[in-house]
Amino acid sequence: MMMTQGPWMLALSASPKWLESLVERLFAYLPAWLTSSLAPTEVADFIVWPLIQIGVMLVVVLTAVAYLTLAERKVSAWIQVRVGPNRTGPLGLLQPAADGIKLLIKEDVIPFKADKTVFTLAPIISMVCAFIVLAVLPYGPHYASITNINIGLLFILSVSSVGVLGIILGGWASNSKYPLLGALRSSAQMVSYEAAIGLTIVSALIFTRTFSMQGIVEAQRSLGIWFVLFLFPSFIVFLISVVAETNRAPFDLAEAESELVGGFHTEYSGFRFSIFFIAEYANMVVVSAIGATLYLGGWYVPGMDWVAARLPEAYREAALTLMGVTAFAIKCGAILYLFIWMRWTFPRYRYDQLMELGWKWLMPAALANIALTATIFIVGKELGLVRSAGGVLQMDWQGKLFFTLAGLLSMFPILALLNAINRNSKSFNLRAQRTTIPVSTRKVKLSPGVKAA
Amino acid sequence: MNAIPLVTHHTETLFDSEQMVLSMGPQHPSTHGVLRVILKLDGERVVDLDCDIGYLHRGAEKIFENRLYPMIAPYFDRLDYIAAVSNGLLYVETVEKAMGLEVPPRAQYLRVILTELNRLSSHLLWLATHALDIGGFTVFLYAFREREEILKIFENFFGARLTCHAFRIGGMTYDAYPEFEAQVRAFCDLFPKRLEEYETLLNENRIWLGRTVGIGIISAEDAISLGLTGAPLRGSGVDYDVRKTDPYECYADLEFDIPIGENGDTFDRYLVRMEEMRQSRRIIMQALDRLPDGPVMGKVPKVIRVPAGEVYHSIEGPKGELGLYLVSDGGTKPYRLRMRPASFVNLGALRKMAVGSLVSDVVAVIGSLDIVLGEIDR
Amino acid sequence: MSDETKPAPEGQPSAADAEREAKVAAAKAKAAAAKAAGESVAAPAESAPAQATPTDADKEAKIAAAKAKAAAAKAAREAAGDGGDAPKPAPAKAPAKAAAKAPAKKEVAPAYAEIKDDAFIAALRASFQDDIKEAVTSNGQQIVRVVPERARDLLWYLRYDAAIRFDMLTDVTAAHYPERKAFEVVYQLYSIPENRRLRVKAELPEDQPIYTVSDIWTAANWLEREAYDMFGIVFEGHPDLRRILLPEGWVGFPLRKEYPVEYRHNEWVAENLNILEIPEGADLTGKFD
Amino acid sequence: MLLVGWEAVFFWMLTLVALFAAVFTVSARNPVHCALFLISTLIAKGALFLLLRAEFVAGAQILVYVGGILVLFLFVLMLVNTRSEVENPFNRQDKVGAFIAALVGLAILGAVTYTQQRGGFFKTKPSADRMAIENAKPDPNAPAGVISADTETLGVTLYTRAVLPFEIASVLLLMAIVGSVLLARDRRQEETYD
Amino acid sequence: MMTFLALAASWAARQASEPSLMERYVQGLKEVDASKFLVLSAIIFSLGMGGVLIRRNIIVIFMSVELMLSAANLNFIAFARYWQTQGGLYAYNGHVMTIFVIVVAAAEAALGLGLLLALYRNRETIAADEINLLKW
Repeated sequence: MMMTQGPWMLALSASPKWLESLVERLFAYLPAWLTSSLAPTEVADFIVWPLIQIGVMLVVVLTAVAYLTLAERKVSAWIQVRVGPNRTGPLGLLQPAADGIKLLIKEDVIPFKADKTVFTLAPIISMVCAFIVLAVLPYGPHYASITNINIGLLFILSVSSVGVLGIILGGWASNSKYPLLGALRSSAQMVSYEAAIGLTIVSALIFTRTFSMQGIVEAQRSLGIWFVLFLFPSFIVFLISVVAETNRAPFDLAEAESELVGGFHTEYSGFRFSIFFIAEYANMVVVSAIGATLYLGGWYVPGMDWVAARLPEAYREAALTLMGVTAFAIKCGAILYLFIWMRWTFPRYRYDQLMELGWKWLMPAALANIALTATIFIVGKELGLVRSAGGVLQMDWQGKLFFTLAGLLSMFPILALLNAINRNSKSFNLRAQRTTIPVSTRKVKLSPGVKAA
Repeated sequence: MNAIPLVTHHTETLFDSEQMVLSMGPQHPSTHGVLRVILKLDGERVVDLDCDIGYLHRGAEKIFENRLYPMIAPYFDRLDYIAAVSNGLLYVETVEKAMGLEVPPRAQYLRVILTELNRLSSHLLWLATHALDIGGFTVFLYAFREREEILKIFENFFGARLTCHAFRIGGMTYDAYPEFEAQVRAFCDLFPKRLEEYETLLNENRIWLGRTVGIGIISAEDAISLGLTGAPLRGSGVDYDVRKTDPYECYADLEFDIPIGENGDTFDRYLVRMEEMRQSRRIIMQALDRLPDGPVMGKVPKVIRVPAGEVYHSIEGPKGELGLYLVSDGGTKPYRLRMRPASFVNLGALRKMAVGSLVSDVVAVIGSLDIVLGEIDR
Repeated sequence: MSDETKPAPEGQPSAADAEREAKVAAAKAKAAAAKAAGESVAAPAESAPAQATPTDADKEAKIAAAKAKAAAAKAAREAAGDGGDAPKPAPAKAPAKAAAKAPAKKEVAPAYAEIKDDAFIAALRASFQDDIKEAVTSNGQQIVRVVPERARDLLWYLRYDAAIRFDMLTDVTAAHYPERKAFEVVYQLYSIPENRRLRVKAELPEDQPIYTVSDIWTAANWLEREAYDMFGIVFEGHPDLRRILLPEGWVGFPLRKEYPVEYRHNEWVAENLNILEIPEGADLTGKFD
Repeated sequence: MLLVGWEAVFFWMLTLVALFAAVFTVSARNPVHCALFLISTLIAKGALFLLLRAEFVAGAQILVYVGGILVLFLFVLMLVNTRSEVENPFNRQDKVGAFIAALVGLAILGAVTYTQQRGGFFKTKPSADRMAIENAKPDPNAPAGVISADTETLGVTLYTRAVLPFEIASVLLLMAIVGSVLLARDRRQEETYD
Repeated sequence: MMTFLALAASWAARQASEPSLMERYVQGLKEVDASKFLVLSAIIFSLGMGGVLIRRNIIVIFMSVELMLSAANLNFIAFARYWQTQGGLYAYNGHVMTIFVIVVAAAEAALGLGLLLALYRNRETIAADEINLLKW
């Protein structure tokens, strides 16, 4: 993250006079014990600059999450041939603000015998876990991502597994039968699908060869190709289990109104409910960011370096960052659109079908995928198509072609395996169970009054 | 099965009680109206089920015995408030049959067109709420968009969207408004494309199949002995449609078919109703082409006295066979007027279909039976 | 009541005879009549001057109709008068029945005409001799009256061993006749293969139970529970005979004739809806504050 | 192995959190609160591992321990949460138990401080160049993607020198799965299978 | 008596030469070495043991066992780290051992809770001291 020439130096050198005096005055405000022990450059690098980054990131991501709710309602309206919210503010753009204020004003009810501390703690846990992960995501090249710890992906997995606790405690603390059932159901679902996500990420690590998020993007940048081509089946398994992990779309059984009225957040109202609500959408954003980084090349777009090379020296860095951030945003948006699209077209799974899909379909697919990708990689290494120099892969076009083909072809053995596993499971091979699904039923031409057949 | 104690929320831990009594109460989102289903659960599986109805009981049959014949007609729109037109038709036809009145042909054709339109709007509402219970929110909004077209036509014709009332004993009060035929024809041209939209969303949808195929299966013999009528009966493969076996109005000379299912599960009932919608549209088109002109009100005496005797008359309502048993003593008020509601008998079959399945299947089966509480509780 | 005479009737189709062989034949006749009427009405409209209002043709038709109606009303009143003292056990019947289509002769078909020439009914009577009190038809529908004790056997026979299998029980209901202190339990049967309806009625004294048929047709389970709920008829052998529509503790059976229609003070209502004691003579127009 | 400066500050903060939560894990009345405090101790320990440059183990600890085992604990707690616990969480021999535990604790502490006093074997300072390697700032120009030394070497040792225990662990886990499935069967399923 | 005085004098001399208690205390605060980790894990271990011995609820006993196991983990990693800075061989044994401890803890938790559920189903209670009959 540290540039030879601190990013703030770059900013300072190009900035007008009044800005420098402002920085000096700001510098004076910092507490004495903080600045005394560190050299000025260190202070700038380790305190001022991260604060600025965190501030920008929070503002950007929070508005993104807020407007995601609006986007969901607009897209669902568009799917259902109606017009989404357009009353509040120009074109309905202030709708998230309106929702926020409404939820703030609403009275915050705590059920009678509920466990106060745990009741208030639950939404906080799930929201904090959703937001910690934002620090690690690679929004853009060097200093557009806040930190670059070298176990980025493992960190994200462990934090999201702690997120499950928020839901369990939320359900348990509201001390009534329906939320408890909802909490048990959704936590069991999240735990089992998290295992599936972990396995798909393992199969992706074979090519990325590092946990750190920036490292993954660098790997795809150095190869000049997105990993979705090499790891196509694992990308599909990742998408499905990610949708299930965030309790959305066809898997949103936790808050299935038709059976358990409201699921684990039945008893929550007012501000606490909005925290759960924001946590769910933040989880969605985080998960789509991981998908974008791991499979769709994070902020890297193939033609990027070529364009940056054309620009004059001073603007190269800024242009790279701009392109990176927009590419990342577009990819996340694409995956989020998929989330929303899925939600409004598919009906809901039943609970046992949902668990069966998790354990008998996605888990074996992920395991088989790891084995297949590993063998393909070894074969590629033997054939000399891929060399690893200093921890980063090098591949020429034959290697890329070979791995892409292998990636796509490995879909079929996996499907064969899944078919073998689920041959006799009743609810899913519907074709075999129903010889013909009679779309047009047998029409009986009964002449009036004559005895029926 | 003996009577299940109504309210037993005693278990505080989930684990120790072998069976948990869950009451899908009168105000549950997926029971269509004020129906309370008491489920005895073993974990997720339904061990026993008892329907607690009567929340909407208005003592209709008692009121009928104290009202003059013309005054009873509006009550019938409030019984099955989703298919008000066909209820009205049932009552009016029964009295005409008892008195032997002749309804002018134009009134007959108009009545058939309006009842079939009402069947379409009732089936669309069924599709909407059925899909909503299983999670398909988009189908809900598509179906209501079409239903809105029909309700506009009703509003122009009857002046009311839900409790429509224009059928009088002996014919109809007012004739069709000028643009009636044009609007109905426009709707009929538009409707097949919209049906395709629903079917692309649902027929090949793996999750929809997973939730409806093989759920709430009922065999043909059980269906007949349970007295099921309408789509649930035809879904199990029994060819029984009152419009064909005992034609009334002018159904005798209209060409239409009856869809028959094979396996009697929720998916077959869904297919049967979708096909019925197509057939209704076909009926409407034929009836529009042959709409004769002439008076819409037959010869009816000032004071309507039904001659002594009794009559049982039934029509094919959207929910099943609606029957009316009229015993008259020659006076101006019916001695006994008993309505045989289709959803009341169909709901009786819920226990046989849903016991042994999961909680979310009970919701799907209730949706596929298409019950209306106004008609059940009378 | 009688059909209006048309200004230019072309060969009125002969009225369907009293005992219609196949209901559907009547329906076809009616449909034919409808078509004929359609043309006839259309004919005079064309013949009348296109633009001139066709009122004069209608005016004559109206006058004729009014006269015919007056005559019919007078006939109906006389019939009601002499019908009152009919000795027949069936309820007071006004014989006037507008079956006759022929304008001139007013031939009144009796409400309940004896079934004579039906093979199936004859076979039925043969096998049940005196238990079937009578087999009549009303408004073209066949009714069989049976002694309540043998009702279940007759229904079993009709369901399983009869020539025409009535496999569907459409309805079980009852009617209360206080003057004879009896209920009439009505079973509406329908045979899907033969497409034929039959109504079996059993006249049951008020306090005497009748045997259930819910083991023959499962549909009867809920229908009998409703009959019990509304009339208090006890169906012996019913697996779960308890009120279905009214709340558990409700006192009284609403559909009995002596049960008054307007609001009356009732234990369940007082206990559960805690409506205060109503002072005598208070007007019950909905003011319960 | 000296944590100096900011690392020391973090170390002391984390030890406070860990100790505080450990005490409450043992003494909380409501079992769910015990679980929550246990979770906080484990997370504090995970952070301590990071200080000790053991990144992979820190991640694994939180992922498996907190995300897996404690979720299981909460599951079971919710299934059988009896109210009786709230009255007196401690059993009859609570005095004796506390005394024994304190005794053992003191014994271990004595051993540790004793070795510390006698010129304990921790005293020896690591060689100068070793220290330089340890506390060197990360080289700014190194490609960001290089895998952290810790995870790589751990992976290698796990699959080369520690293969036998690795296989034994997998067999152990298999046995645990089969055992828990067998235990979780209720009467009805048992009849059908036996 | 003389020897005692001589001892005291040498002790005082040594004390004077060495840095005062206060400095050593501050020095200890600043420089955190492996022994501090050992002390922390010892305390947590004894707390866990106390929990096991004192608590009634079996689940909380399980949790205290987990506490003891995690204290052991801390020791492993502390020693691994120390050995690593001494440039010793096989510094990663500590990490590997910790992973195996976590695996064992997971297996133990799964089976233990399974047994607990079976026990609960039969005896309706999970208080440790109520389960005292060998044959129920």
